[in-house]
Amino acid sequence: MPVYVVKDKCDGCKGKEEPLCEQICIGDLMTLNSDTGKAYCRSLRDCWDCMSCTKICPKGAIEQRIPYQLGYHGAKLIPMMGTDSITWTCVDIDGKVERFSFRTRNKH
Amino acid sequence: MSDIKIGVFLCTCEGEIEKTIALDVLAQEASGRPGVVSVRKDSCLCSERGIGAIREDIDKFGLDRVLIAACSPAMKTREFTDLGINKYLVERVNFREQCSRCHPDNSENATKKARALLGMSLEKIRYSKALEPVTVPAVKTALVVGGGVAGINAALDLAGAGAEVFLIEKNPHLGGKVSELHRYYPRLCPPSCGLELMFSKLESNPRIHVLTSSEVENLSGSPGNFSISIKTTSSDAIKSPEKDQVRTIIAGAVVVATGWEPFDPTPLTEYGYGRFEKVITNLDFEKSAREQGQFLAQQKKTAFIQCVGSRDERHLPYCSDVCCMVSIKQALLLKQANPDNEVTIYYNDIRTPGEYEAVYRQARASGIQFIKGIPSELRQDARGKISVSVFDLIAGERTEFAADLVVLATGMKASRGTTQLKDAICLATNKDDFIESHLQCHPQDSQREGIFTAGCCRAPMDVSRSIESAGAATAKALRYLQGEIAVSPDYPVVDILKCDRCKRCVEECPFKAYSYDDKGFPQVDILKCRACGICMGGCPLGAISLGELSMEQLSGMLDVLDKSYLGEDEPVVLGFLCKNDAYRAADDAGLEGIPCPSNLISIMVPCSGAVNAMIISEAISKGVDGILLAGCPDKQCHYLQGSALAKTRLADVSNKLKEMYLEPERVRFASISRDDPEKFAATVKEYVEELKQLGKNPLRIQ
Amino acid sequence: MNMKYALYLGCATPVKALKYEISARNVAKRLGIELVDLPEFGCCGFPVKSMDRFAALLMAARNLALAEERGLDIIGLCTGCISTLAEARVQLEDETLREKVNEKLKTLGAAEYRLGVSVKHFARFLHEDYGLDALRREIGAPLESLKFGIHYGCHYAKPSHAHDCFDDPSNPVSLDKLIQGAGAKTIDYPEKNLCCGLTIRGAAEDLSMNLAGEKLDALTNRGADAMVVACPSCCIAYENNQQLVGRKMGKEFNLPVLYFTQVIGRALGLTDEELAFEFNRIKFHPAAR
Amino acid sequence: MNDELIDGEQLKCCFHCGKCTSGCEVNRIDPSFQPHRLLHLIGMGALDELINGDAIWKCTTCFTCSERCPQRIAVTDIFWSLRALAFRSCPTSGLLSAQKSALFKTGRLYPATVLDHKKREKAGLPALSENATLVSRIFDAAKADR
Repeated sequence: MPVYVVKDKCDGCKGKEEPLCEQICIGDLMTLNSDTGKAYCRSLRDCWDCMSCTKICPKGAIEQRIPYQLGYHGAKLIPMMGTDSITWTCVDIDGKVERFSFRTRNKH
Repeated sequence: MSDIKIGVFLCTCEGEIEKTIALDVLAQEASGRPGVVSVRKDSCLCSERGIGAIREDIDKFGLDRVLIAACSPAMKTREFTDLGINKYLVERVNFREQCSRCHPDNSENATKKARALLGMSLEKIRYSKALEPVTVPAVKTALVVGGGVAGINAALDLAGAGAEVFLIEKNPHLGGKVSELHRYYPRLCPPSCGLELMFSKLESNPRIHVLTSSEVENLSGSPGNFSISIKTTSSDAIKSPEKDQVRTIIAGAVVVATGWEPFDPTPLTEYGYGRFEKVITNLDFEKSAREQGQFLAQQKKTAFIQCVGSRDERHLPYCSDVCCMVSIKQALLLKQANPDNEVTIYYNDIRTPGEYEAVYRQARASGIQFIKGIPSELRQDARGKISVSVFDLIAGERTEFAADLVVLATGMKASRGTTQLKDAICLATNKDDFIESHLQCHPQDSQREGIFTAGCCRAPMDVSRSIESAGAATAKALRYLQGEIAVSPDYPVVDILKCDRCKRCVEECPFKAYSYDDKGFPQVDILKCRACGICMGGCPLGAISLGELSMEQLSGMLDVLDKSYLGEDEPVVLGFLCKNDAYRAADDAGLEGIPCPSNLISIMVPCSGAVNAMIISEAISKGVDGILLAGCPDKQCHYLQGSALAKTRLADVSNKLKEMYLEPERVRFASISRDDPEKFAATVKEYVEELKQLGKNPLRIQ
Repeated sequence: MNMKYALYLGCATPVKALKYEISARNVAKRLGIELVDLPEFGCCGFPVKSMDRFAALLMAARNLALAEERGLDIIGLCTGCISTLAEARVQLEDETLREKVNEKLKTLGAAEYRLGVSVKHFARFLHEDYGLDALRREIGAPLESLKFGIHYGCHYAKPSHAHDCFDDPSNPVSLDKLIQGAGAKTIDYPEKNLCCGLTIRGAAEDLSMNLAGEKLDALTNRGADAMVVACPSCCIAYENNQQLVGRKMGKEFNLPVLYFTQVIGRALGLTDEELAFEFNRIKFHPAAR
Repeated sequence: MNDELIDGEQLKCCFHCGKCTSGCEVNRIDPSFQPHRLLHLIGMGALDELINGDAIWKCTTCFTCSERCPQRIAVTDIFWSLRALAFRSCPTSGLLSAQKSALFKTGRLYPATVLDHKKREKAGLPALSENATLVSRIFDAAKADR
């Protein structure tokens, strides 16, 4: 179950060349639609659900659809990045919310 | 970091601060903090004695960082700048305006807040770096674009101050619109005498190089060293070299004086300009008066219609500034040439500020009729006379006038030259196509550093104000013509190890200060940069930091802030306040004793646009209950789009919070004017109440 | 060129101005323009503007939607109707207003309006779409030696934004050009923009008569063979009321008032019956000159 | 919609140049009709006086004022709105009642008489359709959420 780009939120990273999701995607799947200026995943079935793009998107425009092995429809996994931390919000199919904060090694 | 030596100085402000805040307790605590090697309390740090004490401690303890907890950092900047230590290693903590003064009745909470502030500043100062101004070499040559009265005067003033000046003009001759005039106002003297004097001064000044029939093709480089290519098209003009020659001029500063163009009243078909022979514009009038000896004396019944096209939402929405005086001048000339001429001026409002009022009075005294009321339509009768029918608003009745000549007082619009130049050198223009400036405080600046405006390319103005504006532009330009330019080291630095070259900073910089280096990384032109930090706020990777406020400092401050400093049940609001407006308003709230909840911890930022969404997210993640991002009202933003961008970014965070099943209200933007401390206090109060209703941030660690 | 249009008659033309309707239909036929009658068309909304402006807009919108449903653009004969429909068309570009109007149209059982209709006066259509050159090629009997005073009528080109600024509102020329295309001369007179005054006939009769009289006087003095109009209301003001106006001003007028379609039709070679000259109260006898 | 035009920002932008009155053909003949003054009165809150007076009925709706107003004030439309207000406050008042009854009874401002129908038939013109209730139905729909 791959990523989903919310078109209203995506601003193509303004530079209009290589958006951040394109740069970070290890499978080289994300790219910019040159007509709309919005990002999209060019091969959904190849997505590994690594969520790198979700994490890096400055507009919060990329959502992750959780694969059924892990969650099923309705379950959500939402990252929020700080400079040296990441906070995950996990929602299971019953709507139960849990949050985890971690230090990352991004710092300085 | 282990070997840093911080000196903490606490000021009682002649006992005032200490009345509310337990400074001794805080001093005691501070002395135990890592890196702190000295703590001193003084009754007046900004006095000569106080400064002496700081210097003494710096020597005695070998301090390399100084933390001053006293009044607002916006105050006493001069006293605390030169302490014998790099000024970027001096940190100020706002104990007075934003602590003791705004919570005078709650000593306990004021002390708790002061403790939190002090802790954050101690963390921030650990990452401070010594910075020195950068000196950039600059040429002593200036370029003036436009050889009208403004451009000529700018060239003369610049050369008079010692600069080499290239004055370029797209027409084959100098003089601009002024050379088409018959008389100046208010003195009614001929423009030729002034112009000839200016021309001879230009001729005789070896530092001024005039290029006529020349236009700017493009401009690159930065202030101090602009590289401008100039194309010269024909060879028939004085001093102009060969045909179609392109040359490059290196100039430290540019003065744009591309002038104006007359509004063409043809679209106002009701007045029949172009259809009726005896309907002319004020500029046609000048031409006829100059070229036909008897023109003025021949007229018998002349009508002037004011505001033709000006103050008209369908044409020029602005007042063109000069038309009232132009018509009064022309009416007076007619009356002088033929006292029997029944000159009538149909006006809407007569605008003759300052000395010009005397001319208006003279016009009235001379028997010129002024009728308040604008004709709606002109009709030409069989004899070729123009019948003017107007409702006289003062008399309350219709009057008719059969005129021999009707002069339409048409206004000024931006010239084609301005439009061309704006494209060639990337200048912003306003909605009326004049060159955009901060009209209120920096009228002579354009939106690009090192490029200034003089005369009507900025707004409609008359000859005397054009000349004046040329002087103002010159004074501003001289900073870039001294051989070198000193730049304050506040500019942003891009960490290219983190940068992913997404170009957001390049796109969002309001001053177009970013370009790419040879590897495609963004690099800032420190001469164009105004250190607003909008790039720092926008970088998705947090790779950009300002000299005086880095991402790591902000992050560190968030880490050490005790999110329960007022107790478990009190919300903590982190305020990022822009230094030009909101922070000053907060200070004023303190000075004026407007009570403000002690739940707000404020951090001064150069612009609300400098606050990165990652910092806001991180603050929420680390348990802050609410974020208040306060900037200028949109149109007043000192950095043009800072507030607007900040709002967009905040909306993104707010959306994210909603997705996370957190309350989107935990982030808020407020527009606070510099002079509105009441609004600031009210906003904070209201927000704190709202956050109490929302309850504690679930991410706050117990 | 698509030459099939919905003919919007309004309520004055088919009752008060048969000569206009007949001549217009015959001119259109002669030029190969198909005019379709939509029996469902109702009032344009103009008279209702003085009672309920939203109701007026609804009426206009309903007519626009009707034509749109058939895939036809609208051609009209009355300047008042056309101006009202055209203005509604511009107003409805506002999405919120359009949604509100469409909601109401639904409750009335009418189709929704989706911005897909153009609205033009027949004269504007001839000038803009059919084309002056094409018209000139069809002229078989040019009206040389005739001199007409054109009365446009206020709503012919105003409000200009409603009519896409197709003609100069202060000095309109399109109708002059059509009549000149028919071979006749037109008079350029300063009173050209005067209103016929019919709309205030009920409220201020004297005023209304004075306005009409001024123009009749101006054209009579300039030796016009006839006045040419493009709106049934103006015709009522100048033709039906001509005697009354004359009596009021102490003058005797005898100025024929023709519809532009009658003039063009004549130049196209149509017969007097086809142009319904019998209905003209003040007889037009150009031959007498 | 009525109130929007009368209270709107647009009207407040009037700077009293008098171009509307200067160009008004009605004013030329009847000097008591002064559009600029009427606009000013609205601004001063004298709506009642306007609605009850006969000035607003003198406008021919020729659009000259709207067309030339430098502040783009839709003067003609404002008069229509005033008339509509007057109508709403007193639907039976003289001036509109004849028009109203024709419209509401027949759906047409100019009702077709038997003679008219015959004339049309004779001339070979299509018969006029009757949609007598349309106007009142539209009025009801427009009023529905007021």
